[in-house]
Amino acid sequence: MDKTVDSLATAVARVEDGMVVMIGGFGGAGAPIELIHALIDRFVATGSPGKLTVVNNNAGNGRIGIAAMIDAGMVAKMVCSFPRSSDPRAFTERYQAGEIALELVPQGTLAERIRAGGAGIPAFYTPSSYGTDLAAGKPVAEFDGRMYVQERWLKADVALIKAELADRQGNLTYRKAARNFSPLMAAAAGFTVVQATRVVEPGTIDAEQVITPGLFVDAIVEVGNPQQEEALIRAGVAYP
Amino acid sequence: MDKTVDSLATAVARVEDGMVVMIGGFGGAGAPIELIHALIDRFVATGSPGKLTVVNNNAGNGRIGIAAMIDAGMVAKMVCSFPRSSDPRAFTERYQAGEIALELVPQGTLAERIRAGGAGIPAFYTPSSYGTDLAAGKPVAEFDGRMYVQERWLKADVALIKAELADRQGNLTYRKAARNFSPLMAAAAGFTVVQATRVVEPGTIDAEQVITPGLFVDAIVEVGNPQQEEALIRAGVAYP
Amino acid sequence: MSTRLSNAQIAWRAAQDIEDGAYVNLGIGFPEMVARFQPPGKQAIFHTENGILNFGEAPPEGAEDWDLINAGKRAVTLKPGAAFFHHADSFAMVRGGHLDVAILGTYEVAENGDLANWSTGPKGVPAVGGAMDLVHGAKRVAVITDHVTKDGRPKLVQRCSLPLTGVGCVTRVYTSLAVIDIENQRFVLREKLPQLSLDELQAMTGAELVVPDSIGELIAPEI
Amino acid sequence: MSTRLSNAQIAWRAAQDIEDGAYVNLGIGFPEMVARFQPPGKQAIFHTENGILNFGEAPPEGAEDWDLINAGKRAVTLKPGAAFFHHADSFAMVRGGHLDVAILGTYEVAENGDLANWSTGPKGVPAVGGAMDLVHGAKRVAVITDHVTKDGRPKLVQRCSLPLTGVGCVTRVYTSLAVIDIENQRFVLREKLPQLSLDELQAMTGAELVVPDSIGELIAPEI
Repeated sequence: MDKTVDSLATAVARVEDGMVVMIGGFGGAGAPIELIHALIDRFVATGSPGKLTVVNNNAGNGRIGIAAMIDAGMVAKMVCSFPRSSDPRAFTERYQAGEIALELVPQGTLAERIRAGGAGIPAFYTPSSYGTDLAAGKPVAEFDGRMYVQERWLKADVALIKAELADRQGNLTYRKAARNFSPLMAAAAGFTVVQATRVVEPGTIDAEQVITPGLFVDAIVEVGNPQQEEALIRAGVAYP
Repeated sequence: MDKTVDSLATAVARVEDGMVVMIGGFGGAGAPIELIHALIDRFVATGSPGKLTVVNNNAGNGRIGIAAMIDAGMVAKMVCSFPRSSDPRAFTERYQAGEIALELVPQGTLAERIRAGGAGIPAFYTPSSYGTDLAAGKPVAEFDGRMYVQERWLKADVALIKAELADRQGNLTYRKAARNFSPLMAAAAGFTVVQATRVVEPGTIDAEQVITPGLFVDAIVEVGNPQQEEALIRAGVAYP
Repeated sequence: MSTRLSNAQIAWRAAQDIEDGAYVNLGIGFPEMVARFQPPGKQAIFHTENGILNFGEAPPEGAEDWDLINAGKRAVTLKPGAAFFHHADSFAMVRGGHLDVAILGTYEVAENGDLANWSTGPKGVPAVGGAMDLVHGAKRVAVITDHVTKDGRPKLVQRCSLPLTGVGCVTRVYTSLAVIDIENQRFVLREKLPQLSLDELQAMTGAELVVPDSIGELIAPEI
Repeated sequence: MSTRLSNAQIAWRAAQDIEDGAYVNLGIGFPEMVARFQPPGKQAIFHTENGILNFGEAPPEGAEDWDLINAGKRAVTLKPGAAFFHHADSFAMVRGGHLDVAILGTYEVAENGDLANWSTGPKGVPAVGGAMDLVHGAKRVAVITDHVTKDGRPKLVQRCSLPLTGVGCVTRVYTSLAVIDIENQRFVLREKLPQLSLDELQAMTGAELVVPDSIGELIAPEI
């Protein structure tokens, strides 16, 4: 079994119009820039995949990555906790023009909803957001004298994530805080695409040190010297 | 900050009559035999701690570990998924005599309830046990056309677990399949006690390879050459 | 030719349907035997509830590491690409539908897909383990079983009489006499022993068999 | 002597209450300053939502590793004993009550413990981040803030007028003028600037201050 593919274009080929796409990363750490840009390349060339729902903690920054997807007009909706990081111009413009929808989710609830999606838990209760506008319309319940909000799982058609090492079976490690949402998204998506800085043979990663086991991974492409979102933003890079 | 203590007796001193105690391990892998036996020593000497509720996947085997706790008369109730492993005599006798209570929980639900206890999730829905006797009396709900059972979190006063490495701040690694329930129990207990095969200085365990972060750990005792439950059972050892 | 398949032959037949690269959980006991019969070139990856993916055969006696065991508490080994994880992550894999196949033993299986494999009734100490999770844990939940009990009563029934493990969860049954799918709450015959007549098979089955125009011959090698 | 504490002095005061070995989350922005004022011998361990425990100061400019950042997306460093984990584990720490202290900034805080610190109203793009989780995430949830807004209106109020972050969650408020506990849905004065009269303080506070027999003097070093 070898889950590696030989091009970024092949890796992202499963993303189609209207899909829900989870994209790993928090700030620049873990953003799979090359996978995102491969998706933009296809959209620019063919007009597809468009009308995407994108799940990420933020809503794009600068003129690369998710911001560039938004600028390209591929994104119909963002599901995120903080669409107002540094230079969120791309999202802000579209949002204020009514051209993009927003589902705002508290960060811990977003993480837990994605975790629940991967774990087969259709709903759970959390204290987060109880009594606030973000709980409006959601069922609430009392447990042990305290009030909680019922939240639903969140799943995706495809996840795009960035790993440090990947073996050919899909076992993954991450680099420092680039881990963030990616192990959760890998489990919550029907098809998980990984860009890995290095692809290794099975057995290279110690079984104790695997963070994402291979059964959550469907396609791997090696991107040997990946771009770092934060560095690109600071350099003022725009894509395409 | 140094969470190490210098004796097994000190490590288990927080366990009191009537408490809920989670004990790590699945089969012999991960069973904190020395911590359990230290608890038995205190009970034999002082008559306390008794009337305990013990949470573990099984209900003790042979004449050591949890089985020896049951034989000593310290356990009022077991919460477990499989109280019928090899040589479950201790539990079976007490159970059939009506001297010990049993809360039988499907294994995945047990794991998820403990995980929920540590994660501040008071209740969640699972498909497991829907339509069976083990769902009797529990709320059910339909999500996306499928029926689910509502399950509650499970917490403990104290957790007793076995780690491979522990640094003085409580960061832990485990050995192979000895990991099992222990990271979950460490998070779900008010006070978590660890027996570690080796105590090391903070910084020795790579931040990428910490399985249980130190904030879940309260007391650590080094047990350099720990006994293996399965080996003890096969050797016919009885404790005390 | 025997009038029924041996356990090993039933396990062999079940193993033939496992795709290369499939993630598989084998129930404790008889189902563990399926791992021995993977066809050449079709390498499955085995999951065990207690937190290992991609484990292999038992080590030689005396070489056991009792921290490296499967859900049946038997010593195992690791294959290249193995991973350890904790119990909540392990059952996230199960409950989240990430396994391709779960193969379980059973006391009874009903034409509506209900499974009873954890309890033979109120006597004794009840024990469920991971059975109630596994039945909701795979894209395909298959059962391997003798077609009838030791005293000749059908194990394939209209409705289970024993306490249920799961509702409507089984998709395929491999027995000592036949391969049967469960579709639209009916037993649909796919293969049967060639020497067995349809009437004979129906007589040993506790619910009506739907028989399509074309059914296969269930032939297993001598093992 | 100034008539109010500077932000650094408010952060200093909040830092004095953090016990040695405490697990602490500091909100993005102003609260991050608290880390600079840990008293000697009282070493806290800092948690950041994006999956690090025991991170340290920012690296020198030019030495940043942008895979090693905090929730405010600022580059940080690791201390010995650090650990990485994913977002669900990180918020399990938060939601599960495993942090000893969370210190947050605010727009308004009410005498019933309600906090409003995420939205100034319907205009603009709403963004919440981890605020709604953190307010339920620690044994002690403290707020650091100027006592009044830039145009002189009280930030400590009877009931919040802005969208809530959390209900009844705040236990202590460190302001530029006072230290105030929230107990039984009332503001209870603990310390105030010595040069400030009770009447003056009450006039700048939007709800009644409960004044115990003994209150302390709020004195911070020049920073």
